[in-house]
Amino acid sequence: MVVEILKGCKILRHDERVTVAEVSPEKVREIAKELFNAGCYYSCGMGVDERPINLRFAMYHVFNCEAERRHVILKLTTPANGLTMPSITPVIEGANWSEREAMDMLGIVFDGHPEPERLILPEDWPEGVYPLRKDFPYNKKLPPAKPKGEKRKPRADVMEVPLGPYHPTLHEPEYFEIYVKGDKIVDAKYRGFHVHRGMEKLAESRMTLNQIPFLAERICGICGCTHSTAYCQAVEDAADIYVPERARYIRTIMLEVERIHSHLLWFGIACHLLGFDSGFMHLWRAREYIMDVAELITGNRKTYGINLVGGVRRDIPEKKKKKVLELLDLAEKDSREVLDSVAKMKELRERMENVGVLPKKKGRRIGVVGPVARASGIDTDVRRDHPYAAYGDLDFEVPVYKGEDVLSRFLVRYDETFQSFNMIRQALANMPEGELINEDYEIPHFKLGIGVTEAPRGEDVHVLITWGENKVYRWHPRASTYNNLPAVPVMLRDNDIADAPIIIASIDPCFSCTDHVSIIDSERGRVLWRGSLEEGVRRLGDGKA
Amino acid sequence: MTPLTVIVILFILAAVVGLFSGGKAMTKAVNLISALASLGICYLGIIGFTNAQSVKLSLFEGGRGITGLLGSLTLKVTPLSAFFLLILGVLSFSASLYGVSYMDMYKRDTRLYNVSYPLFLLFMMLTLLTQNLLWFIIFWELMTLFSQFLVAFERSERAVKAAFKYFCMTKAGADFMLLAIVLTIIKTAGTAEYSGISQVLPSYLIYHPAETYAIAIGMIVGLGVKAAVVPLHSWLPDAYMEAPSNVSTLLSGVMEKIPVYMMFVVFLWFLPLDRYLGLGIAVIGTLTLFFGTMYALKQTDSKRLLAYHSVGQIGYVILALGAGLYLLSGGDALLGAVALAASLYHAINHATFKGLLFLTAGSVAYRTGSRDLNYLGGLAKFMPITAFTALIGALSIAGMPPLNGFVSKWMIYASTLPTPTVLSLFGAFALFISSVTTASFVKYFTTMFTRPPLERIEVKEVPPTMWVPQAILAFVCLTFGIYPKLPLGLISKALTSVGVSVPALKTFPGIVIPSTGNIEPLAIFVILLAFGTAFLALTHSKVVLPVWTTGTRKPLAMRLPASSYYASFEEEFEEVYSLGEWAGKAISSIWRGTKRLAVLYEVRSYQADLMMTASAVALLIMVLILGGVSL
Amino acid sequence: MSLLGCIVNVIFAVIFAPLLDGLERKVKAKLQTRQGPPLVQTWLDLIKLSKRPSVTPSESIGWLFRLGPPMALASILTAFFFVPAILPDSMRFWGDIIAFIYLMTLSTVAVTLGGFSSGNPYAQIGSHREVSLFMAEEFSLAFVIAALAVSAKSFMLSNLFPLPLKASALIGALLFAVLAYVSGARVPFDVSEAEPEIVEGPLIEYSGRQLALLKLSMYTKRLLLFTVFLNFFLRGSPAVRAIYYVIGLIVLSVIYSAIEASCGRFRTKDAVRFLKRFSVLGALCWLLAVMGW
Amino acid sequence: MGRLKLISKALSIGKVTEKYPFAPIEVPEDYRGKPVINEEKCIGCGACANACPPQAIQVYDDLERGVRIVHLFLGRCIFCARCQDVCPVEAIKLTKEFELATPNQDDLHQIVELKLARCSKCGKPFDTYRHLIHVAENVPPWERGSLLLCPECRREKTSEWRLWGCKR
Repeated sequence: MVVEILKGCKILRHDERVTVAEVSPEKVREIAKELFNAGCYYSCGMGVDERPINLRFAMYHVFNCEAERRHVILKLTTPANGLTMPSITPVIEGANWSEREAMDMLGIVFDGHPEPERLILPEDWPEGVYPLRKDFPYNKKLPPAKPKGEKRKPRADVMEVPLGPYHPTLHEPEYFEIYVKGDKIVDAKYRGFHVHRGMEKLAESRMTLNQIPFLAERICGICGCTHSTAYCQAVEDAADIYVPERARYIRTIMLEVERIHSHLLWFGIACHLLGFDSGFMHLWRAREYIMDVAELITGNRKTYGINLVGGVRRDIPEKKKKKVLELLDLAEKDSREVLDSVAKMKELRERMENVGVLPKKKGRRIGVVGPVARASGIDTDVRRDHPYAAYGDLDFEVPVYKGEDVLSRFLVRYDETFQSFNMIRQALANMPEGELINEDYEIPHFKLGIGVTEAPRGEDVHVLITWGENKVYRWHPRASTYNNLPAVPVMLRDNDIADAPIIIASIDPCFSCTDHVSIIDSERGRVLWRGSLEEGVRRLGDGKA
Repeated sequence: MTPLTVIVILFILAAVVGLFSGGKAMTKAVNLISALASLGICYLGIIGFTNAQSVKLSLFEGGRGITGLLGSLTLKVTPLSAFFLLILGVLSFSASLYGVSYMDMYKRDTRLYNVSYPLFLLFMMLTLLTQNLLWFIIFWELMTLFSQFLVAFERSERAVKAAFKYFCMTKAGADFMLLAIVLTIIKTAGTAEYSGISQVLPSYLIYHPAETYAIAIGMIVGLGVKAAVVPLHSWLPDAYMEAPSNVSTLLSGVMEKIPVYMMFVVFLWFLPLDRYLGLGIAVIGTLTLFFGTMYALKQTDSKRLLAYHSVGQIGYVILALGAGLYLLSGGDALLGAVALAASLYHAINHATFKGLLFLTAGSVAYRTGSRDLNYLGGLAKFMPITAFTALIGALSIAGMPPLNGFVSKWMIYASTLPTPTVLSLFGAFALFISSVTTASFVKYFTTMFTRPPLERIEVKEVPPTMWVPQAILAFVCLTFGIYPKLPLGLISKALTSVGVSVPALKTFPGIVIPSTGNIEPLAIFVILLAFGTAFLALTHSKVVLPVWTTGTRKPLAMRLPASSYYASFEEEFEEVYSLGEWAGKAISSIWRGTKRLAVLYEVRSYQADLMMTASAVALLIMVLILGGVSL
Repeated sequence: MSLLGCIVNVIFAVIFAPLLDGLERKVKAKLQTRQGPPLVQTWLDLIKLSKRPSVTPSESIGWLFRLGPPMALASILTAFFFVPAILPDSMRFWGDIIAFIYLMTLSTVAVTLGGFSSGNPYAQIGSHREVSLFMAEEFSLAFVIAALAVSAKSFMLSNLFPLPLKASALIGALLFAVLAYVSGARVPFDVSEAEPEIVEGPLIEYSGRQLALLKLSMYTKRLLLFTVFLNFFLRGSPAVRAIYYVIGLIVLSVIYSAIEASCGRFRTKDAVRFLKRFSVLGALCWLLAVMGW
Repeated sequence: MGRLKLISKALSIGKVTEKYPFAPIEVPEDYRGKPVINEEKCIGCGACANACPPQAIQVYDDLERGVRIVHLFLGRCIFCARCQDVCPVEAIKLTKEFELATPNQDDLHQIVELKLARCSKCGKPFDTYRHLIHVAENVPPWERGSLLLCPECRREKTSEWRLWGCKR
């Protein structure tokens, strides 16, 4: 069916997993619309500076077609001198951020974009400087330009509450602007991307193929393994490299271990935000067992560093397997007890039920992924729809709830946690013998590859373009929170301000995952808030005085 | 040439000269003269307590015709009226002094004000001084007339409407009262003199409860409209909001007390003690304080908020009065006397702190030209004195020790709460409502003075002629709070004059009601002061930094709008408000009916004269009833 | 003489209240399978705070902002003069239960005014939440106080301590204990200082000694409420009384902190609704009292 | 109900707070801790430097002193153990030590100096002896002669051979 839709376009690649087609600017909108109507939601978009190859800029729109278990990538190109291409945001809401990102980073102009404002670059970034272009050196530093602040008339009957960037609820610097009337939130604004680390630029400019997994792992402190896996899968896809069975299984195990620890961590945070610190402590105690599992297998509690292109680096021998199983049993028993009694508590349920509602249709249009989508009744899970690693061989269910509220997000994660436990058991049980890594492969020149994993927060997509002598030409990781965040303002509306923290937390936001895709040196993003930084420092100073 | 004549002449003089020009200078002169005369009123009040007979003015001795029917006009100060004269004197002095600068606000011809203001004061005084029911009703109506001119002073449509509504309602109330008075005079064989009535009437009415209730109801309705008891209060918020602030001060501070004075006269002097009457009055009081204050919580206009609180506080006064009647008739002389004393005490306290608050609201309006609590903010930086006096006023109306509101409220609780009757339930409501008052005035104060403003407001402190009156009233609040002996002495004199023997409360240094309760405001004040200053000395802060708003520096409106204060509380107590709305709907439907009736009976009428038309009907009914009972 | 006793009581309260808080922290830690800080930790915190300078926000109303904490603590300690604590003697003829309630209110008002005058959005939200809660709480407290007053036929603390042995009085005392829990700003009723939502609400801008005073006022307030509740029952000779008093304090704080450790936070709306429903019990208790049981 | 369950659970579990740092803490067998270079084994081939993602290991020659410096800076290390994987002689290992906090930065540097061999022809230092020995073990004997030549000289030599038309 995708084939029908793409009829008349230049198909660059078509296999059982991915379809890449170059579409003409005139047709892109209706093709995108048809794809969306055919049940493919917008996954991510990557802008590329392809001037060294063909003197053009390209924009890759990645669609996820669960129905056909494939990713459809629409390639749009524009000559380097023209630099305009039609925006598909009018028809696909989810494309909003990706296009604005390409705007900031590469200077591509999308005509017809509803809100062509800066998304990623801070207010004080000079105009007309595009960091992801190939002619921009990665270590260049620029003096901050003068930010242009917007003027608007405040309303007398509405309170404007800033939430962040340094709010105890947000464990990473992000900025929400909440408009409160009475105790109700009437509107909310989001401004993110303060944690700029310029990883893409770094990877493209000075790292080699097998170093990048360790960088990708540091995209996120919680779900790093999925990112490195996704990266490796992308390379393997591009160069189509055979990955040994045992390696696939070990990857699966680590991914699920990571999922459990991430979910338990989230439950703890949720309890804390709802003022129930005992549950917080109990859950994190249960989580310790899982951290021990990770430490036992990979030699570290987090940043497992287990993935390489073509396989994994560490084996799980028999004696470890036994220990792992014991720890798993302990963790499952413990967390199940605690979670059950937490779920029974009345005031906690009341604070989650019918709070932060995200209607299914809206969610689909924004393109939310992972537990947020499943809690809104959208039946999507990369592990099932695009089987990777060893997920094809395991049997598991995908929990879907129709509540559309925080409680159902809670329940989705609850089910997933215990699914993961016995997925790990299955994987450990029927893990085939064999080598761990396949190291003889050729990296082709300038070839597109895509790797998708189901992070605890949803679908992670890594799109990359290889470049001979073990480098990557362009690497675009898209974290799941990047798709979920635009839904938060929708969820916040018409809720009690007391519920804002739990609603924001209910998508299990991972801001630095989202922001890594931005630019250059870490100071940049904070320039906007430098005043408060200095203030904080001053406070400290006085404290010492 | 008694002092009384001097005062009367002064007022009339002020009115007459005020007639000549509407310039600022003339207004100032009128206000100054009124202030002078007010000092005279204070003097009257003081000597009234010492030797009542000295102030006596008789006109029309043995006249013919109409004056013959009225009998001679005797103006005399009894201790009770002296007490209210004091309130009148102090408040009208502050208000007039305040008016000297305040009236500059109004750019238009102020002749209307120049004439009505002194006459309004004069007739309030005469209403308190007269000893004859018929003269009383005459002065009462004149007072209403001039006060409604003052309300209409701004001549804006809302002002005129408010004034007319006020006039119609009080007028209709007065009709009820007139009925009661007529009935009284019939029963007392033609004498309208207070002394005469008090000799004849009670002994007769004891055996005729029907007449008692008839008179009582007439009086309660008539006086109640003026005192704005729920549900007859609807005129008050509009009127108080529209009047100039110094006039609102007088309306809420004094004019609202005159019906209370009359209630004391009627129910303690003319009518026999009756527990159900007392109970009824207490119920009315409770309803008034509950609904008045609960509605005040929602207001976002400074003067409207204060107006609703006047309703609520009058509720306290009336509750105490009713409780006193109930207890006295129940034979509990001690608590009954305490309740009556509490009623008078709260009356004078309400006069002081509410007057003060209206003045501060006026000062803010004078400088910023706004009464909108959603808009205002951060004024304490620019108007520190006003802010401080407003804080004193707010704390004392909230009943915070050691300010005066605390003592009177405490006496009310003491007389109601521990009694094993339904009164204690009323007391509980009063206690709850006191907390609502606190909340409401936290809102009043913080929205105007502390919270950051919507946009920069740059103003100066008001001129001394405006803050001195505030300071005076604030001082009175504090004094009556920590030294209750002074007012209680006057009150006991006043009560003895209407035949209630006040048992000796131990009034210095504290108040002790044997086996019921005891407070020692002075001690509390001293300890608070000692600790407070000590701790204040401990804390110092040199470092000044911008507010920490979780790291952002965007210029947002980070201010709680007055409309969203206590939102969730109001949401949970929705029943109260929905009840109010329901009542409003019901009344308006009745009004439509009566309107039709009125048109039927050719009573060409304005929107707001529901009470008038209603009274036309009620008049009929009353006459029939009275006919029944008196024949 | 009895004034001296009062001063001893006040000093005892100021010294003991933070220790009690330390105990509560210990209990909570125990219920969260943690080690928990040492008993004197709260004291150490206060001492450390008192060494730090205070910061005044530039947008704030200086005098009012600075007035908040001292008044908050002063009014609580003043209330301590009326009620017998570790020593049985008190200046009970200086004030009665009503004065006591109003002094508590005064401290609440002082904190809220301080918060409002700080000019911080979170402080404003926290303060107005605190006042809303306080109103709802007063709605129940009024009935409870009425019940107690009727059953003792008096406000005087000398007649209320100890309570007459009536059903209404005892039930009233228990309801009072619940309200003491509420006004102690404990989870789930700590909506005004919810750290994850509105960063400590009214306290957000306070620092150094001012913060220390505020914290101390909260601890002493809790202790004061405990004391009043215990006084409803305490009898006997001073020595016995003192022992029972201290034991009672410890037991109460253990129970309260255990409850606190096993609850999630309410919304303001939920808390108000809870208290509104709770007032029905108060009314029933009052009914009992009027019927003379 | 759930509350009581949690309370009883907590009481039964007791406290889980670790005594650390007052008591040592247990880490598993192959924990990835501080990497240490074994100076005896290291041959200075520089494989680790190539593999190291954060470039915490750098290898460079100091020609006037005639030594090759293998410089490991822990401040950049991410403890991924890639160096351990790629090292041909297992000279660098990740230990179980993880307490790296230190008041002065010098503790975070480990520097290994290896003697450079001089070219037998031009006398320019070009490679470490150890590396040459390591290589010598894996090349056919007839190649060993040219091992002591620096790359330039070797290129010249091979060109000469070509010139003379010899096979070797």
